[in-house]
Amino acid sequence: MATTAPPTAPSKKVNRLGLTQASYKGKPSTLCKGCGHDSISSQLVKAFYEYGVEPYRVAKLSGIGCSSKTPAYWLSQSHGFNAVHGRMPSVATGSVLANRDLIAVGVSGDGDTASIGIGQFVHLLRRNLPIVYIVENNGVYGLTKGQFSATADLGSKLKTGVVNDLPAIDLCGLAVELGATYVARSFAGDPKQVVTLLKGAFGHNGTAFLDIISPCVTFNNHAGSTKSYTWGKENEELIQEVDFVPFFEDIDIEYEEGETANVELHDGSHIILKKIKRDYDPTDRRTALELLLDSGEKQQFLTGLIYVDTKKPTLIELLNMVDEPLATLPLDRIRPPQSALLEIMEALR
Amino acid sequence: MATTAPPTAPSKKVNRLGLTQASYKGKPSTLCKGCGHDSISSQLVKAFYEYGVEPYRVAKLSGIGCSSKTPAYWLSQSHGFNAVHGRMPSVATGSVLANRDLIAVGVSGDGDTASIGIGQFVHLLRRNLPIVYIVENNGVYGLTKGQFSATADLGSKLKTGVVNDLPAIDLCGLAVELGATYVARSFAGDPKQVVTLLKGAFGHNGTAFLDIISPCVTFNNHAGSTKSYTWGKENEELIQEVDFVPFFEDIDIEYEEGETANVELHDGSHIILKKIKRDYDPTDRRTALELLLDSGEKQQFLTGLIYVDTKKPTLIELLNMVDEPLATLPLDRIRPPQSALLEIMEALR
Amino acid sequence: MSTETVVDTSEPDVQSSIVNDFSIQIATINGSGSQSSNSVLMRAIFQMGVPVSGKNLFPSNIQGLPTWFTIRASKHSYVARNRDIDMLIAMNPQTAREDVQSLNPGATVVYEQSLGLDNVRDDLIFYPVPFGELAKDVIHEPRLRKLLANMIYVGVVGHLLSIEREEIQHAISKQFKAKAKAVELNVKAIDVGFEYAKENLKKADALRIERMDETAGKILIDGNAAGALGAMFAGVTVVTWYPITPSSSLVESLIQYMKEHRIDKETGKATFAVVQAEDELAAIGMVLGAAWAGARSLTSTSGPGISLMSEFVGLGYFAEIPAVIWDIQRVGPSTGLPTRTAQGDILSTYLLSHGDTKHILLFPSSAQECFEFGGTSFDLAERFQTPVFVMSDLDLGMNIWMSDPFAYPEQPIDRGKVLDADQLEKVSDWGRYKDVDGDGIPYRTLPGTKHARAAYFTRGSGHNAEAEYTERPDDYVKLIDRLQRKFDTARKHVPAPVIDIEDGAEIGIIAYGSTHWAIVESRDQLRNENDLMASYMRLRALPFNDALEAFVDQYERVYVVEQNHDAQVMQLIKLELAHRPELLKKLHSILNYDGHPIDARSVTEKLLARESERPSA
Amino acid sequence: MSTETVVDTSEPDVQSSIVNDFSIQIATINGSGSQSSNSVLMRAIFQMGVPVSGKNLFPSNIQGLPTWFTIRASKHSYVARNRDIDMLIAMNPQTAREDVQSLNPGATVVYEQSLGLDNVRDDLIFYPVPFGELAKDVIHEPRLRKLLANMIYVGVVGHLLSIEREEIQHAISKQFKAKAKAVELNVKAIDVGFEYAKENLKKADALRIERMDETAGKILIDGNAAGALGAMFAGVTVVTWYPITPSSSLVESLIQYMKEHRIDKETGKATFAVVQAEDELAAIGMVLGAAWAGARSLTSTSGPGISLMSEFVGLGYFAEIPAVIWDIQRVGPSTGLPTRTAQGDILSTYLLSHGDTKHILLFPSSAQECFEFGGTSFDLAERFQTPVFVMSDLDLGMNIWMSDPFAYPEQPIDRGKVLDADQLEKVSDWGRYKDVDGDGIPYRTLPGTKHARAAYFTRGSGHNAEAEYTERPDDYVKLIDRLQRKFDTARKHVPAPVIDIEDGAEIGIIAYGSTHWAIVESRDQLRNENDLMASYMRLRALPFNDALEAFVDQYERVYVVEQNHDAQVMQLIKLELAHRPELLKKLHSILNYDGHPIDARSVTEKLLARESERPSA
Ligand SMILES: Cc1ncc(C[n+]2csc(CCOP(=O)(O)OP(=O)(O)O)c2C)c(N)n1
Ligand SMILES: Cc1ncc(C[n+]2csc(CCOP(=O)(O)OP(=O)(O)O)c2C)c(N)n1
Ligand code: SF4
Ligand code: SF4
Ligand SMILES: [Mg+2]
Ligand SMILES: [Mg+2]
Repeated sequence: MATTAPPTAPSKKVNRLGLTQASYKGKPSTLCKGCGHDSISSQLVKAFYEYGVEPYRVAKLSGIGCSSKTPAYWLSQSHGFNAVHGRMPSVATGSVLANRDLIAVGVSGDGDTASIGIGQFVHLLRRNLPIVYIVENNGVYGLTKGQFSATADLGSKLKTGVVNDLPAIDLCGLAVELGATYVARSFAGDPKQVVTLLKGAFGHNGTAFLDIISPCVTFNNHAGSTKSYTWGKENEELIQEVDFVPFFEDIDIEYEEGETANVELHDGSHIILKKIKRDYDPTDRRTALELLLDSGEKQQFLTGLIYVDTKKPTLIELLNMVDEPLATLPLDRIRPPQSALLEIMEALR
Repeated sequence: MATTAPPTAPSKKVNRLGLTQASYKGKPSTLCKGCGHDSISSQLVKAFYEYGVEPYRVAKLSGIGCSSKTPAYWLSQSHGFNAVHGRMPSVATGSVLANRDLIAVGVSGDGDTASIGIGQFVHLLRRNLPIVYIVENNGVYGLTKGQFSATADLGSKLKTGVVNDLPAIDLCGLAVELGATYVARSFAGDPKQVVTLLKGAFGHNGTAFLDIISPCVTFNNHAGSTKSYTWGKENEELIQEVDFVPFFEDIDIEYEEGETANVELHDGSHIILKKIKRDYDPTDRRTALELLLDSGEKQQFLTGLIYVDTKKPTLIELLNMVDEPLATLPLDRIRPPQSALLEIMEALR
Repeated sequence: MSTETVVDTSEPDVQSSIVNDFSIQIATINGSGSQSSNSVLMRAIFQMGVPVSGKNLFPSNIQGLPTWFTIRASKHSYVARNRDIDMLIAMNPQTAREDVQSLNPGATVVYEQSLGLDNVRDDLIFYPVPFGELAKDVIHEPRLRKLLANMIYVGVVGHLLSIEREEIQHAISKQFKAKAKAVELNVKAIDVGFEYAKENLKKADALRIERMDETAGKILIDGNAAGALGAMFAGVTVVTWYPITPSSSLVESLIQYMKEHRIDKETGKATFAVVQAEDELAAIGMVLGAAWAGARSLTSTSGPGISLMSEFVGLGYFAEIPAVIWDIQRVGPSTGLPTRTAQGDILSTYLLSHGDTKHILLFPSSAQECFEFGGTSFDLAERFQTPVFVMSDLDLGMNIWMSDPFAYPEQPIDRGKVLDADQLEKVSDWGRYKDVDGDGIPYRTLPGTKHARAAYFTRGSGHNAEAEYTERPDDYVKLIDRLQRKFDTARKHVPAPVIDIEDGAEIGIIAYGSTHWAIVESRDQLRNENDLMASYMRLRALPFNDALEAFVDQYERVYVVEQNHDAQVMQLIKLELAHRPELLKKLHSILNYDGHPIDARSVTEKLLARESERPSA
Repeated sequence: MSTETVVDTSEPDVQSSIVNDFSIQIATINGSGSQSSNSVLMRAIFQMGVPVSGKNLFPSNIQGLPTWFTIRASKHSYVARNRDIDMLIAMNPQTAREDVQSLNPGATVVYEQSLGLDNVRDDLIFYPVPFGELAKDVIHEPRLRKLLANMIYVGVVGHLLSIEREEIQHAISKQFKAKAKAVELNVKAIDVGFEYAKENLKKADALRIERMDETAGKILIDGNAAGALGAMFAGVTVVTWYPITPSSSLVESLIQYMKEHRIDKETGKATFAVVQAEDELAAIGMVLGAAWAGARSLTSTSGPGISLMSEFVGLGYFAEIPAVIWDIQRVGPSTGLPTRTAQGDILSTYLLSHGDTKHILLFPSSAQECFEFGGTSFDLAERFQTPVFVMSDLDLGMNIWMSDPFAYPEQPIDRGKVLDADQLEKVSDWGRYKDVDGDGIPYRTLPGTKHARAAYFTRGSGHNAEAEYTERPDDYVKLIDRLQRKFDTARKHVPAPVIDIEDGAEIGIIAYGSTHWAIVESRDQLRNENDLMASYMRLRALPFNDALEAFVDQYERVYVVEQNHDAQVMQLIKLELAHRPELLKKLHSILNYDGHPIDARSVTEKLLARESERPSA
């Protein structure tokens, strides 16, 4: 069976681009020790490395929050943009429009996306913008010291004893409903799955949304929380086992028919989904929405690939843009000739 | 059978409060002749009249748009607040908090709610604010001359020939998903249903959301539009037949078991739902969401009561507020006594 | 109703003919198709070589409310609004009486006969025309009939003013372009009007259009279309917007032009992206994202949108990201009068966003300058790596202006201090926010640059010269001081004021933007009617440069004319000159803030009133 | 590592003891629990009757970055930041060396022994303490151990400064209230510190705390809690917010206090509603909705939130709806330095929103004034039917201030011109926007008023005196002129400046907000050290009233001291005085914009430098 995760790379090991895993690192984190977000950062480094992403092609985008700080902590060799609170989607949209060759990776928090940012999030989904959009979901506002966010589960408790009495917004539900084409949920405490789903997202063309439950060890990791490590570990239930075979490797092992599904991604990579308990077809939108409804009602914590659609046109395709980045088109391609102006002037006489 | 719609009232007829239907009128409309919104305004007048709402208790709220202008065209004897674009939900929330006795009726457009206002809409739903929230949905921005809004159906055409290539946001879907407790879809071309659903909304305690397809005769009533009168008339399919019996009338006729469902609302009024083709239980959230998914996929235009939950606590209940309006509590109830200040000062020494 | 009052008793002296120098106001209902008729009439006059301008006063709704269109013919090429109406075309029953009441004695009224206006006043010249009845004869379809009634008035007025029928026909062909059926129908309507007038109306007024040669080569265009063209020829690549009056037509024009001229011939693909955003916060966010990634990107909006962009604009300022933002100003505060004009967003836009911020603002005053600043704004935004606002207004943006044709921009565009991989290779110690050249402007790289040292991290929080996060007081002070240095550099690079000196003038006038045209005319009035010379400085940008002080220094009294209540630019002038307090005493405000475009006569009157208040006068 | 360097060679003369007049800086890592230790130390000094103040310099993250807390003991009751540190408690390896380097010669350093700082400089007094080791002896749980190491330093310092052990214990009891276990453990840690110091450290510095009687009856409180109390006692009913540093603690305090004091005894129900909104746009929207419906409603935020509220605030201004908005200012632009202080939002807030807008701003400068303006802001907002901003800042809002206890507000609250059904009955011709009293302030009714004529329609678009929609130029001009009249009325009603005249002074100082405390001290420095008298005017609100002109008139030179780069209030002063240009020459700016609270010494130095630049000096 093809394995995408090579044994943890000893220092000199390089990927297909000849880069070491260290080349994908960033500045030292300033988050709390043990923060789920740091774990996700590590998986990002690993996924970039294993996938062999060229750092210069990545644009790291974020809003404001502990989670939104993290793009500084990986891929120092990539341009990053830490925007304003809740508005990463629009900034990401602009940068992808300007340069369609960029691999946009957006990181946001549950406060950043589900509260102040829900409007931009909804509209990004609708446009199927090519981006890997990660929400590091801890159910609270970490950076402002632990108030509930809109993804906090009904009935969950703050350390201070305050109980959340409003229903949680299911970001995956919105994502599938509104048009994202790769939707997954995962858990910072399940690094292997996170890495695999990230690599799948890199191979996807369109909005790849990952809702990663990421415990806030300082404000939301206590008993009574439904976003703690303990809660996650005890309650995580895999939808399927996910495996990833990058486009540059052969799928050299046969998968048993019926037990696995194999989704070919845009760039020729494959996501291999191995059945565990349920028969689940993530390419069916209806199925996906029903799964989410179901698990939402039962407060189940299902992780894995929820939905994937490899066919839907992205915003870039809808706009019928030239193949080259708009940002660097030469003047003669963006300034029409004098004859055009004369013609226009003539029509206005 | 109880009939809630008395034969169109001759001028001198009065309702249970002794008010004529004319008492519920507003200023003359300045909308285009034939605009769907005007038809909805008329149904509002009728519904208020028939229900016997006390005008002084109503707060009319809106954003900006042709639709948002309409609160000026009914209920001159009620306070109105035409706020800024897309932000009616927050203004409505504030006014209901200030005075829980107010009957908040919000009118918005699809641009106002689904584009700029989607964030506030989502969070209003989550809070189950007691309000009748109407979207007069024409798929375009009427007031700015006909650009597509986010509820325009995929593939529908502007007069100029421009085709909408982004998926429509299903506001009813969001409403059910995110916590509204009375969700209906209707059609300005079906006045009888509009009136009945409105009256049901008046009797409901919580967020009553009505997505009313309301043709823009100037910019979106042509062939190729899926929000035109013609399209609506040809495609409307009733989920059920809705009837309304107000709390002040007896339900004096037996409804056939199995063929009708009878939902008792907060104030003792009843919504009577008469089965047409399908067996549909609007009190089941799951059923409602599936209906919406289904009809969304098939681009069906289903109207009627989609969802109702008469039990869920509203924001006012969650906040455990005193029974009287906060706005007019006397000073001695809102200024703690001197002893309280002394005690606080003591603790700070 | 009879047509007996066709001819007013006052027979005008042919000698006293008023030729090519009067205003026609058409009062109709919006949504009644009068726009086309008005354009045709205006264009026909223009084609006869007579300078024209058109002002549309329309309500904030779509159909059924009063709207007034004023066409001014001016042999002197005055294009500002004219307060005085010489001929009223009264088609709207709702306002007809008030419209007639507001006329000066001797004015002419062409009106829908059934309105029976001739008894309202006896000091006017009345021409009743049964437009409705006439339209019935031309067409049977009731909806079209309304439109045609409006076209019939063009024929009537054409006859009364001696506008050549061929020019009107020509104008119709232009207006309806390829639509042969429409052209035919409208021409027929014109003819009905001409014929009716010829047979039933006896010329009683003095107004006449005579052929001149003042419009040869000129174009008719609105400022928004001109701005759109400017942007297109400056190589705009990413455009985001959210519809709002009076700004929507800028992007809507741009879309049309781009579809025609910015599609790659070979591939059929677009060299641009236009996105209708979900609101203005998203629109500016996209612009910043795109500009950060290297695109020339713009958005266009009006006051409410500017307010919503406030937080993001501060990010652009502080993180130093280019952006071009058109503010087509309308009357505020809040929703205000959305279809009326003002210059009321200057102060709040100049200082937009919390913290110590200030921005570059450009003030175009003509269609030509809209075109020019369409490019200048990008050059400045990219050079200074900062948001640049183009402060147009409803009058300039949505009304039709006569203009010289636009010159093709020969210079290359200025993309500012951007290092590509090769250039970066030559710079060993590049830091994103280093002030290498002493002008406060650092060098940037674009995402996607294939170079190991190209990457940097952009943030709206504290950062040092290497773009690293910092909370150090010294780093912050350095950064803020450099931003100030950069802003000071900008003073010398933004478009300089245009100064027109009158030798021997004691007074100066300062104005900006669309106010310009009233000043041009008012100066002539002052000179010709009052022997009062006034030098004139037209501001074209903020921040100011030294010319301001020098100008004020030169005159005894300086009038700052603007279209807002708070004398917004006057306030900035006072601050700019506060180090020369003696200059402040010279400054006087002339304000117009009723939502109508400012007119010359009001300026002249207010200025003279002020002048006569002086003890010496 | 040995403890041989315990005692510095320089034996201080006991006579030269520095008593109750020095600053202690504790350098730690945030999230390490040092906050409690710092509070305990500060409170213990306070309990000994010695005036104190505390400034927390913390990073914009939650755990693991450097943070500095400065406790100033001042027998003169100076509570501004003191630039000079007399004793450093160095617990943070990341910054220890730089912290030591920045001290003045002769300063004292208590440090974690393992950091080996004694060789960094030889002009300081060093006390090494093995905090880590000592903590191990007290407790075995590693997480608690860190916390306790911090408490041990309090014991050590207590001993060195002769702070009474009982007062520290008392402070611990206050800090940990009901938690007996925590009290016990912390007291134990204190004891370890005391014992260790007694046995191992030989007093070598001159610093001492001696009992005084200057704090009797006083309280310790942060400005945000004070503002919250002010609002609660002013009868606030609807509170909306979105978390943001440094403003969150205002609402968080309010929630705590309201839960305790604003629950109806009988029903157990709340006489208030607090909603955590989804963002600041929603927060201000809710405030406006609530105030429109008659509630006293407030929101609290900081710069980014103010920017986001821009459009809505314009609506509040134009539609005349009360709102109270607290801006706890931090360093901008953009995200800026979110945990540093500034007065940088004045100009943009004053002019917030497009169109001709301007707002009432209050500048509290003490905890007491936060309490007071907590009520004043509502009275003004309701009286003037307009948004009112309370411009606090991080220094005032989040730092702990010594204060006289707050006086119970005896006067009734002013709910402004609201007509209920009975009053309306007596008024026959009520119109929502009629200026009945000539002060520009109209009468309003609340939704829900049971009266046939009570209803009106509120909108941000053009409206006449009857609140009907209008686009008429004359209606608009009337409206704008009345709003100006109302604003002018407000001049006389906002809190007047507080003026402190020094007889014979040649210079004046103008300041506002938290800058006040540096001025108090700087004036003493100028008087005592330089024989320079300075009169002082503390601004408390915008718009200005006549006192400003009178004050400036009186002095030769007037220094305007503020904590921003652009001299924001100075600009407004210049505009206010522009009609008296001769006054402008007198004005000079003293600015501090590095994110640290302004200190007296810097003000004094800058002022003296400027004074000595004068030709005459
Ligand atoms: C406009 C604005 N409002 C408020 C804030 C303050 N703020 C900073 S981060 C944050 C919430 C972050 O929560 P989340 O996105 O969940 O990130 P986390 O810290 O939990 O990872 C808030 C409210 C801000 N920076 N900007
Ligand atoms: C902040 C802001 N942006 C833009 C506008 C311009 N605007 C007015 S109404 C409108 C859209 C209205 O569309 P919709 O809500 O669907 O109402 P309709 O006119 O179709 O009934 C827009 C964009 C505005 N008033 N405010
Ligand atoms: S506060 Fe919570 S989210 Fe923020 S860094 Fe600490 S653990 Fe992570
Ligand atoms: S433009 Fe459309 S939505 Fe607006 S009033 Fe006219 S028909 Fe109605
Ligand atoms: Mg979070
Ligand atoms: Mg619409």
